[in-house]
Amino acid sequence: MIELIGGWLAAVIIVWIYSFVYKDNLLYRLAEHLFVGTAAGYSIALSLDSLNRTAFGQMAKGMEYWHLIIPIILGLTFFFKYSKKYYWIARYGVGVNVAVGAALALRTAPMANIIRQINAAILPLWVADDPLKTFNNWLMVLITLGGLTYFIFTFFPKTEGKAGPVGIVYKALVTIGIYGMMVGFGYLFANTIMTRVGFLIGIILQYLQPRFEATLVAIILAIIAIAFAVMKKK
Amino acid sequence: MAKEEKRRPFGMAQVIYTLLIISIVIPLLNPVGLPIGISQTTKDVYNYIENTLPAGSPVLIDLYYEMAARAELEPQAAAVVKHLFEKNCKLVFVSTITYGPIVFELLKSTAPDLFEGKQYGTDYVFLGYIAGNEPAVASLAQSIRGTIAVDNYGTPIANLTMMANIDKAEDFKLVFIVSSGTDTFGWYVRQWYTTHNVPLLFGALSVIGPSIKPYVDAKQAIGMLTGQRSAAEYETLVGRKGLGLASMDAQSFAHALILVFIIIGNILFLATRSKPKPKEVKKK
Amino acid sequence: MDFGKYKTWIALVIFILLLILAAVSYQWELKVIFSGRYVPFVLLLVLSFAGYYFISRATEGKPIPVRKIAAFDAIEEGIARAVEMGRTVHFTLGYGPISTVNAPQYLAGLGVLSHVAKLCAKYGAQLVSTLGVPELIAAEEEIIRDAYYSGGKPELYNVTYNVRYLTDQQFAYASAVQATIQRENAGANIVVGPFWAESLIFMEAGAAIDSFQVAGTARETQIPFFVLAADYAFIGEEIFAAGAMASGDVETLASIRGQDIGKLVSWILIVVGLILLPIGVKLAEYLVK
Amino acid sequence: MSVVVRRNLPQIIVALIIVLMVLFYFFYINADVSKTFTTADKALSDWAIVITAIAAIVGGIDILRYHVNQIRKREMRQIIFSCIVIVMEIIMVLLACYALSSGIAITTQPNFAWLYTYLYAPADAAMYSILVFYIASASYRTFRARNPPAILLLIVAIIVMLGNTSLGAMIWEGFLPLRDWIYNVPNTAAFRPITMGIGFGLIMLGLRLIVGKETTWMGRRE
Repeated sequence: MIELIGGWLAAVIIVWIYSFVYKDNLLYRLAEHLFVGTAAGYSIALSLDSLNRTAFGQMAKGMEYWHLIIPIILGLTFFFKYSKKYYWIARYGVGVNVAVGAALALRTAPMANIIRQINAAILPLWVADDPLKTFNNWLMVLITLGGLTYFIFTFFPKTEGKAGPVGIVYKALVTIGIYGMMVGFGYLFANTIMTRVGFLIGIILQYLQPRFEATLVAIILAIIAIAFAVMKKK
Repeated sequence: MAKEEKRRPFGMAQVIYTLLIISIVIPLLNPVGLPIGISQTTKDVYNYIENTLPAGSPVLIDLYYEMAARAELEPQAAAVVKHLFEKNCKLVFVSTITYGPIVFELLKSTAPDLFEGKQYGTDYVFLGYIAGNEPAVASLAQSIRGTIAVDNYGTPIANLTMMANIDKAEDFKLVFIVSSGTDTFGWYVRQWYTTHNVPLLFGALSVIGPSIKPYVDAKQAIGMLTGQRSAAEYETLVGRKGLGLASMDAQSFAHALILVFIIIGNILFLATRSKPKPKEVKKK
Repeated sequence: MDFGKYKTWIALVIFILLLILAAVSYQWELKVIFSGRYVPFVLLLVLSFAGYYFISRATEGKPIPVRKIAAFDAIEEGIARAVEMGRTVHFTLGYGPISTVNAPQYLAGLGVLSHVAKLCAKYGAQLVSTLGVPELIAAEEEIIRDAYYSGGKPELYNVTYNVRYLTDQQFAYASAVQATIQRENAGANIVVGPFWAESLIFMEAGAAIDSFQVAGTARETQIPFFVLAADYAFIGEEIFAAGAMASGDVETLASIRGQDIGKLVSWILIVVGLILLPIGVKLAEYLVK
Repeated sequence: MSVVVRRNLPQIIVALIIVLMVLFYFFYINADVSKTFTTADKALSDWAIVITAIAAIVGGIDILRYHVNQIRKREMRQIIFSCIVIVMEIIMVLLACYALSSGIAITTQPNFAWLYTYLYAPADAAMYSILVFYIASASYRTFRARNPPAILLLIVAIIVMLGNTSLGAMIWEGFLPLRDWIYNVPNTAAFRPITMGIGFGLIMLGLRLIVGKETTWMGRRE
């Protein structure tokens, strides 16, 4: 019985949210605000869940975890952001959080994001018995160097008017970089369609099809709400 | 200021939306079963798990996708979990985003056959949601017991039999990141591969695949599954018909419709662009 | 405060000392630094010092040149065209809380807005700037007022017309912007900032009334839509350089210059690696020593 | 309170933490020094886990405050919707607290699970999938091959769309291997500079935090 009501609720909510694309209407606003309220409550609930299992759970295990009192206090400093006089106290909590996140990323980025990528870009430009491999390697090297050149903003040779040899090579590399990126973004565009259509298919298969009667009822109500919104607009 | 209200006729966009919905619902109601090939990138992942990954090895799986992304990522997760369970690997599920517990329960309810004959606590565990983003991933890498006290259901980690010799990154043979975001992959590349040298497997949305391909090409991950297409291919390889395969026909019809729209739209555009626009000249 | 001059020298001394420490530790296997982390450590040092040098030099007011950015230069063409046809100019930098990781993209949007506002004053165009970021309302009003007053067009400045805060909810914001673009019949539509699914709604609204569109975001997944829908599109990090150049934010330009050093170093390392490879020297192995 | 405690001290703490954690990562020196480094490093990451959780709770309270203000503005229709948001949020939090007090995991509390399975999950799924409708209409009215780069983008997109689905397989079986080639060679090289750019951005952000030039995290009020 509970599943039936739930199935109906799910199908109705989905149809009313989709009705927005046809026309912004009251039922869409209802569904949207139900979503915003539940989402906010859910994120608080899961934060409590995480706190319970990381901070309080660990401290219950023994003295060596009692240093976790400090982040709890730092976290509570966030509440000072509401006060006119003591808003700056929140900066201590935010600061520690920002610093730890930044440090973890900044210390490993040189190897993970830069050196490993440089190594992967160094490819043999002549592979004896494999012309396709040679062509692929040339293409990868040129597009990578072109892209890097394109994203350098404050160092650039004179390109207007009589551009010297450096200017010509720079312009060639930047053009290769642009067109190389267009291939990447073309792939990204096609895959965006795959993902977004996949979302719609998933919803139809998992929520709307099993509760077809609920979907129909919701569609009828949505049409009424849209008609009401269109008339109210005139 | 030009006064005539140039409003697009109400129906145009809405007609297109309705055509899109129809192009998806029809093949879903009666699937045609169009053929799909298996791409090499998916085969590489299958071969790694089949041949290189030792049987019974511990694998961490981070479920980091929101509910909308279930269509693309749940079938991937289900197909790979089936393959890992066939090699009776020890699966440690975790989630560094709040949706994790929802999508884990939904995975178990939509694919119960995967977990048949598998015992919670000895074959798989679910550590639940851990806040913190990259710091959470870094802490887990150093020590699971040092980060959380109990799993998602309140059982102390020490009481979970399979977790006896699983605690830090080095104890895992593979980390499977199923994420609808982009940053998650960067976190694991920096905090698990760069720092602890643990092999990574990416499970990404189609839209995210291209931008994290450089990590895979630089051998910082053993491979990647990209969206519903890879899910359908992997389902074929492990012989489990799931949402991936069921969606392929509808994907083809929808793609055909959008391709037609793009081509017609651009033909009209080229036609209008070649002759000067009379409307422009008159208005000035 | 002349202490500033010494700061760079002190930084240089620290930088060199750490380099020597790394070299000594590497040479005599002193294990001061983790094995396999020497080159990242040196790279981090080089980039930090370069960035610090440029940031501290930035405050001395030496202008930092920025290469030609096609989409940025196209904005003037768009505004001139809109004024010629007697139509307004629309700008938006997106919606959402500012205190997230996307803050730099909102600030880049503000920079481009200052450029748009100055051009609107120059050509006498009516600017409508919509936004969904409550914290930036005051900043936008100030930028547009300064532009119109210093451009000698105070009569065109009307705060309720020029700056419109709509809502910080994604789709409500999107449909409000769509209505504004069509109602104001915007001749030029400039969209720069962090965008998600709603960006397509702006592009459709602009395309429907043949407005000249320039769009940019650093969020990769939206860039293909902008390239296909807009007349000119910024690509990824270009919005940061354009925004900083337009608003004269020298410190951001200095840190962009620091990043450029990193890209130059990578560029050179790749080319050196390519040259050494055929003669049997694998640079890649040295980099992970 | 003096400006030191309001502005400078937080910035100094941020700079100190970043420099220390970089030191913990790169310096080994000897076994037990390295041991203390890793324990201190782990402690700081655990702190961030706790602080982020509390920050999310404050975020939830911000939404409550926003909608309470909306009600105070007396605009009839908005009052109903804001009440809905407040009521739903409080229900979820009360269920969570009830589960915590009765010692069971929050996500397994039956009513809480029902609400997220049949209300939160479908609504979130629908909200995130609305974009497909705009892509469809934009494909017809807005996506144009306006300039040479856009032409190349569109040609590659069409090839990949064919390769991604059975359409390609029906026309010419070479589409899939061609799609794989585009994926492995030009696409990888195209996104490599962007991946590296992320790395340089992270380093410069860290540097600006250390020298105190990055202040958006401090909030705007002075």
